[in-house]
Amino acid sequence: MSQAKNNIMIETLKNSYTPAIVGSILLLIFGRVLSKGFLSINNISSILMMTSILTMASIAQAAVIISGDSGLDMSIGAIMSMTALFGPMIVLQSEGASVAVMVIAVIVMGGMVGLINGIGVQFLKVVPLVMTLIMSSVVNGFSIFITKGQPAVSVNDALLGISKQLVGPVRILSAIVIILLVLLEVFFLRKSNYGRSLFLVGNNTNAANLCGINSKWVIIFAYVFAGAIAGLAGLMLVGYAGTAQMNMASSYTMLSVAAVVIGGTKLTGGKGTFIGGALGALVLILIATILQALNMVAGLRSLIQGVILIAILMVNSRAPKLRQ
Amino acid sequence: MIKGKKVVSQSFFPSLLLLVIFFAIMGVMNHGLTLSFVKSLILTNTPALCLAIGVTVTILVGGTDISLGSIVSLVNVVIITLAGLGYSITISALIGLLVAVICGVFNGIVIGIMRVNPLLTTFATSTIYAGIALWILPNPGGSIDYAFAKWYMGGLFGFIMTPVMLLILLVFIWAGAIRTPFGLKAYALGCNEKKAYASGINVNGIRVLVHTFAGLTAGVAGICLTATICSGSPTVGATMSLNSIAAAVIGGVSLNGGKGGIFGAILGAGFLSILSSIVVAANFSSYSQSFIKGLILLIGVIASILAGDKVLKDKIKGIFCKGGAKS
Amino acid sequence: GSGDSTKNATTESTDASEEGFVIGFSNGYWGNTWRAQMVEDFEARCEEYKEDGIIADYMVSNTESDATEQLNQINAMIDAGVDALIIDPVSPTTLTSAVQSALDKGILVVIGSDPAAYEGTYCVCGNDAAFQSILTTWICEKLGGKGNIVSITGEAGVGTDILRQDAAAEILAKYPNIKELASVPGRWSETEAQSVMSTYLSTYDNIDGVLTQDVMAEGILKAFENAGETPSLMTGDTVKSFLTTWSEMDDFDSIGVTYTCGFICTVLDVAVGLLQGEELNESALVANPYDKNLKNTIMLDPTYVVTREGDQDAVWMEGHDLSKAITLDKALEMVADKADTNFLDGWLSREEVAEAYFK
Amino acid sequence: MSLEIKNVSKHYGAVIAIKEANMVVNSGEVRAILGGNGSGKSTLAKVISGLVGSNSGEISFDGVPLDFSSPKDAKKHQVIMTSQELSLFKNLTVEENICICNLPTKNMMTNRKQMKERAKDILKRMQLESLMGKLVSELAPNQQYMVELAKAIVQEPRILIIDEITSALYREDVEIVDEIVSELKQKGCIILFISHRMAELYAMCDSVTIMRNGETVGTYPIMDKTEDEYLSLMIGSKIESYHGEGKHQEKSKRDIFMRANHIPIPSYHTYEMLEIGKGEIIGIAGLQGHGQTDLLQALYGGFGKINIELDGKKVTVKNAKEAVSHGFAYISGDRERDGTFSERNLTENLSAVQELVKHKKIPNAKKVLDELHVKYDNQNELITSLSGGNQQKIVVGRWLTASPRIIFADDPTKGIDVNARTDLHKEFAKIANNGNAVVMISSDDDELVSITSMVKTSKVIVMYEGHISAILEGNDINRENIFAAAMPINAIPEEKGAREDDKR
Ligand SMILES: Nc1ncnc2c1ncn2[C@@H]1O[C@H](COP(=O)(O)OP(=O)(O)OP(=O)(O)O)[C@@H](O)[C@H]1O
Ligand SMILES: Nc1ncnc2c1ncn2[C@@H]1O[C@H](COP(=O)(O)OP(=O)(O)OP(=O)(O)O)[C@@H](O)[C@H]1O
Ligand SMILES: O[C@@H]1[C@H](O)[C@H](O)CO[C@H]1O
Ligand SMILES: [Mg+2]
Ligand SMILES: [Mg+2]
Repeated sequence: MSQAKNNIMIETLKNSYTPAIVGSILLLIFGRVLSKGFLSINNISSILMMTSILTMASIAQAAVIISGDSGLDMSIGAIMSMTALFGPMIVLQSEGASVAVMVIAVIVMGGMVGLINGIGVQFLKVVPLVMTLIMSSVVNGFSIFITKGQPAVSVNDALLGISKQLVGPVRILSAIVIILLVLLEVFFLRKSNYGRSLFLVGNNTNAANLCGINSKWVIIFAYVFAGAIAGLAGLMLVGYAGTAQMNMASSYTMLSVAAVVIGGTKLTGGKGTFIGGALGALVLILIATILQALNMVAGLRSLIQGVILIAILMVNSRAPKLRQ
Repeated sequence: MIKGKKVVSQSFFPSLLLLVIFFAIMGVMNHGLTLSFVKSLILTNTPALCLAIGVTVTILVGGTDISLGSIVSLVNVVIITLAGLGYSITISALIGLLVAVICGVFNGIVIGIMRVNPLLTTFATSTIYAGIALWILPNPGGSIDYAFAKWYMGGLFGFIMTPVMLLILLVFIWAGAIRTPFGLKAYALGCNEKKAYASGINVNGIRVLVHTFAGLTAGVAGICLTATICSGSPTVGATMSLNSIAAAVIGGVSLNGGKGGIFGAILGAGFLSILSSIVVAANFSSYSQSFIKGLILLIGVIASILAGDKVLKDKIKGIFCKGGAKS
Repeated sequence: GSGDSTKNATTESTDASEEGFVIGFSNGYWGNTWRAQMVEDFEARCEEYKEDGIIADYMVSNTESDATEQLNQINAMIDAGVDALIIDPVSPTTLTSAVQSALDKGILVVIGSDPAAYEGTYCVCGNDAAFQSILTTWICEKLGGKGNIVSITGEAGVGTDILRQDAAAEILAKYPNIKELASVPGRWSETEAQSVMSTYLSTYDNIDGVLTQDVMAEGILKAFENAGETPSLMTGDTVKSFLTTWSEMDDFDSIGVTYTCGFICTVLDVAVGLLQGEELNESALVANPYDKNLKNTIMLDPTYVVTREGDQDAVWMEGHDLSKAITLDKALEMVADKADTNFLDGWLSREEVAEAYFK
Repeated sequence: MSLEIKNVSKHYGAVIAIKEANMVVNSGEVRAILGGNGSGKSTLAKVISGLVGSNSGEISFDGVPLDFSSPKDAKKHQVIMTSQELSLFKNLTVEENICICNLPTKNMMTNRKQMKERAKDILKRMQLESLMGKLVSELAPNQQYMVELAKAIVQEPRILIIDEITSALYREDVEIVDEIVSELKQKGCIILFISHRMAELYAMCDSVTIMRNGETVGTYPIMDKTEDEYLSLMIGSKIESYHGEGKHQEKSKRDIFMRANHIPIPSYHTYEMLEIGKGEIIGIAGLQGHGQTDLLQALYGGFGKINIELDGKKVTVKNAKEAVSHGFAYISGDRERDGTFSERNLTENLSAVQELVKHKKIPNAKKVLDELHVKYDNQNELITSLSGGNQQKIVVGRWLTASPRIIFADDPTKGIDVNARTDLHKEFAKIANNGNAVVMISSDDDELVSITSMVKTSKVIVMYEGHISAILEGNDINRENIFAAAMPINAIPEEKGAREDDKR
């Protein structure tokens, strides 16, 4: 009996979320020690906002990583930048309606890029890292080509409204993302037939194929999904920022990978969670924010950021020993 | 070493083809290639070629390294700073090289001994190395004796340029290394880590060595770059890392490890360099340039993968000579 | 015949105008609207010259801060036989080899828009020091020489940012009672700046003003808005959307100084003039910002300084006679038919350039 | 000189893999280790060879304690193990693989010439010289297992542990293994031989240690007990094995269930036809790599569109998904590649087909696991925490729950212990008897003889170079006939012409 209890204890401790949660708490305490206002509603609220956007990016990234076959989406930042540019250009009579159409449009746009990624990876056999890396330069090039580098973007008030306070530190954007996160995790990833197939395909494509699962399309859809979610994230980003810039989201690509891994997902595929990615995103944003609060030269800041990241990875994401 | 007929079946063949084709296009567009153009091409791109070699060896053992660009920045900053403090160029360059090797060893230790994922490790260390570079030299600037550039642009026997010598040196070191038992073991490790361990292969040791060598290539790249720009720029290598991976893949190196070699990576990097020039020479409208460049790159990669993939090739053949199997 | 183009230019200008020059422009960064507008300005000006038959063709290349790629692009242009190279450098120190091979071939090299110091070249660039001095003096003066400010700078390690930070430091030194609480890079990004400002707002409760550069103003405003606070003083920007927001905020004061995209037209004018064999006024050339011993630089002062009052005699305008103080309303009028992301722009006419800089 | 294992225990988390194992093996002795799936055989092998650490106990050789920190360490002491999962590198050649653990050098460089010679020597002994220079990825599974053995032999073991490599081998391969084992034995090498095939154990081994639930329950001279007695010791209760020879029903008319007239065998560029009757079990025999797997794959849509007649109706099968929708099942013995989802738990592995492809529920997963006698801790553990044989049972169970109409099985009992294998045969027979069909490849001719005797209509087809070289029915189904058909003596000179003829 106590053996069983012990097991449950060990299971909980081994839960892949634990390090990220513990890390976040430590960072919050550390932040509070450094600056009085760190835990102010406003700051928490702003941290949540930034976390929300990175969370969206990490959901996209996680889907592709889970799909296996060295899946990685290096075009997430580019897709986000693209939809941040083009999304707000949609103008209808009512602002609300515009936003509704924007949401659909950015999902479609992102999904299209994802589809090309997926086809490249599955049919043309280009390695995901390279396919998506090149697609990211194609997408950036496309944005410049179409807008001539001069996007006519003015973000409408309805879209800007995502920064409005809801309850306590939670603003509309964070609320949407949290709800979306849970829905996607539970009903898309864990419960849906698609999500379950995704895990199997990501784990062993060959076996999944023999089971009658069409792994090609399952993987392609993972890229489409990632593109669509990244598209949505881009729209959120521009709503949050209020203005659009070329390449404004380029840093989200690697950050999303880091968030997913810190959240306990292995890069080898077939395994992982969206919620973990969200926690990873929180950790990364907390680190960045704390470092902003410390007044130091830029080089040192970047150095410390890297060291913290390495430390987290060493504590959290080591591969199991070869010898058991 | 490589027999003529066999070249076609080598994994680097597609990249060789791409490179030749694009050189030809460049030649046609500019009514012949001038010696000075080729010379500047070599002078400018040797750092990129070095990194392609470095990243390739890490990919071969199933890893990767995206911190090499930051190491290049760091080496550049170290050399310029030391030269500014009055050290001789030689000493400065050697210390720069040493720093690069240390960075490589550090990557190797975290990846090999601490068993952290290589992509993320080097993402984190790239932040660290770039941070240190920026910390040492917050402002671009400083200068170094022009003799350094002269040395770099000059060469042995008048025609073998220094950068080519340096590249050959790196190629030799690696080619030598893979002819020792280390080489086969590295390829084995790239194929399957668990089996490598079960076969008594020193997994940690190989990873550390490989990243050390990658550090060395970044060091040489840093020296070359410094000789090209003769000045310090703390962010100069930032964009180089991902390019080098693309170069490796175009050169037929499998990102899953165990397949390909540095020769392909060099050709791949060569292709990328000539591509930048071609897009300019073709004088596309500035807004379409990056789009077109991306598309060419995509087509190039797909072409090189198709050329190397027997199954796909057969499929395509099958489409063209229909009925071969059926009637 | 690229080997002797300089000679061509100086001696046979009539010949050149028959055939026309070939101009190459290598732009080292391509990630924001400011740069896009600059390239647009450049191409428009080139088209004018083309119509006049002065230039035969022009080439433009862009890179995303990739120093090696910029060198490749420049080499390709050299090989394609350009008569002059205009370079907006990735970094002020990465051009040595390319400049050398251009000069070896007798190609005119003009470093443009952002400065860099190379022997044998000309440099026609925005005056970052003037730009930032005006902003910094303005905020110090508006605070009455006393108060706490926070700084949000550009991108660490980038030349422009460093020149600007140096200028700001110099001015701040003159106001001992102004305290800079903190300085963090906003990386010329709205979102990064917004995040930095949010952190500032939760870390400090005594911020009297925000000192920043261009591009980031709206992100900073959003941080205030999200915190439910209103900024009172902040150095701003001249992008249309910011100017509009500013004009709608009553208790808020700001200033916009142009680091004008259109400078590139002047760079081109100077390059063409030199190709045509004209000579620069000795007085036009000043020391390069990166090398005090190299007198090869034409410094372009900010074209416009936008404040509510548009006061040309204000303290911050002292010593910046070539910059024009205009009112916010005037500025809005000037960008009225432009896209929201457009910067307040402007350039000297060819005649003005000839007048100001050539003999 | 003897290897002594004293009270060795190993647990993985809460799972106890070996519990106080004891044995003594003398120099020159070939010791069989026999036990059900998950009884701890592989784990014991891994502990001895340094691949995993033990939790307690002592291992000594010649009275000197062996406590290896890694396989490398063990190899230094010439303690070598072949792995059930293979330890070969597909990107390297056969000779490189063989020598990788101990590469000869000359002036620090790999001495390729000497490496080739070494590999050639050993391959010659194994009659596999033709493999020289090939990449391991080009080899058939049985050849890979032989190379795995060669890789071990070349290290000149003093203690050699052979973990189930023969389960993928054909009779003639096994004979070679037998020879090599006797040679080593002569040199005084200690050999631990793990296998589920009783015939081999009787032929090669001197003594046997029985393992059950991680414990060593006894050691006997191999000839002391009958197969059934050993089986009972393994299981812990009395049990009898089943042999099919001579028990087959006479040829009878069958209702055609499925017919395929044009089945491509890509490895040989040939085509074959096959008729499957209702309630029939078809065994496919032949030397490894003569197109058996291709035949099954093709019927399952593995090589693109194939036209078949099912229940008298013409249908096409384009891919596995369609095959599944027609009620086909495909069970592969290559677990790692085709079977298990290593990062997922037992339930997920079990429900892949029924829930995700057929969109039906599995009402009681636990019941399925218990019926198959899977040895597991809880349903939410990863499948990799099960022993090889138990993993395979889950792969089989995945298809059994989907109530298939035709099962295509490629060596489905690979690595499954004797007892479980009989259970599985019974399951297959039950399915066939319900009006469905089973087409099954096995590398073990005995197995085919047994299973085909369990139903009313059955046949064994034997393949040779991409063709069906014989169809055996009724009492013609026996080991001798299968063996004869698998190597048609006079077929060799005519092979080319015959192949051409068959291209319709
Ligand atoms: N499978 C392996 N392959 C190669 N080297 C290994 C392997 N397992 C362990 N090592 C190395 O052997 C040395 C000692 O191993 P040991 O098991 O004591 O590691 P450890 O220090 O306990 O690791 P941990 O940090 O996980 O506690 C370490 O350098 C370790 O990296
Ligand atoms: N890596 C592992 N993690 C957890 N449990 C494991 C692991 N490997 C083996 N086990 C457990 O240890 C026990 C013994 O497994 P082992 O592989 O030694 O069995 P075996 O006798 O070789 O079986 P088989 O005949 O099926 O190969 C099994 O219960 C298995 O579930
Ligand atoms: O794009 C940047 C910024 O807008 C800055 O204001 C000046 O330099 C340009 O390079
Ligand atoms: Mg330990
Ligand atoms: Mg086993």
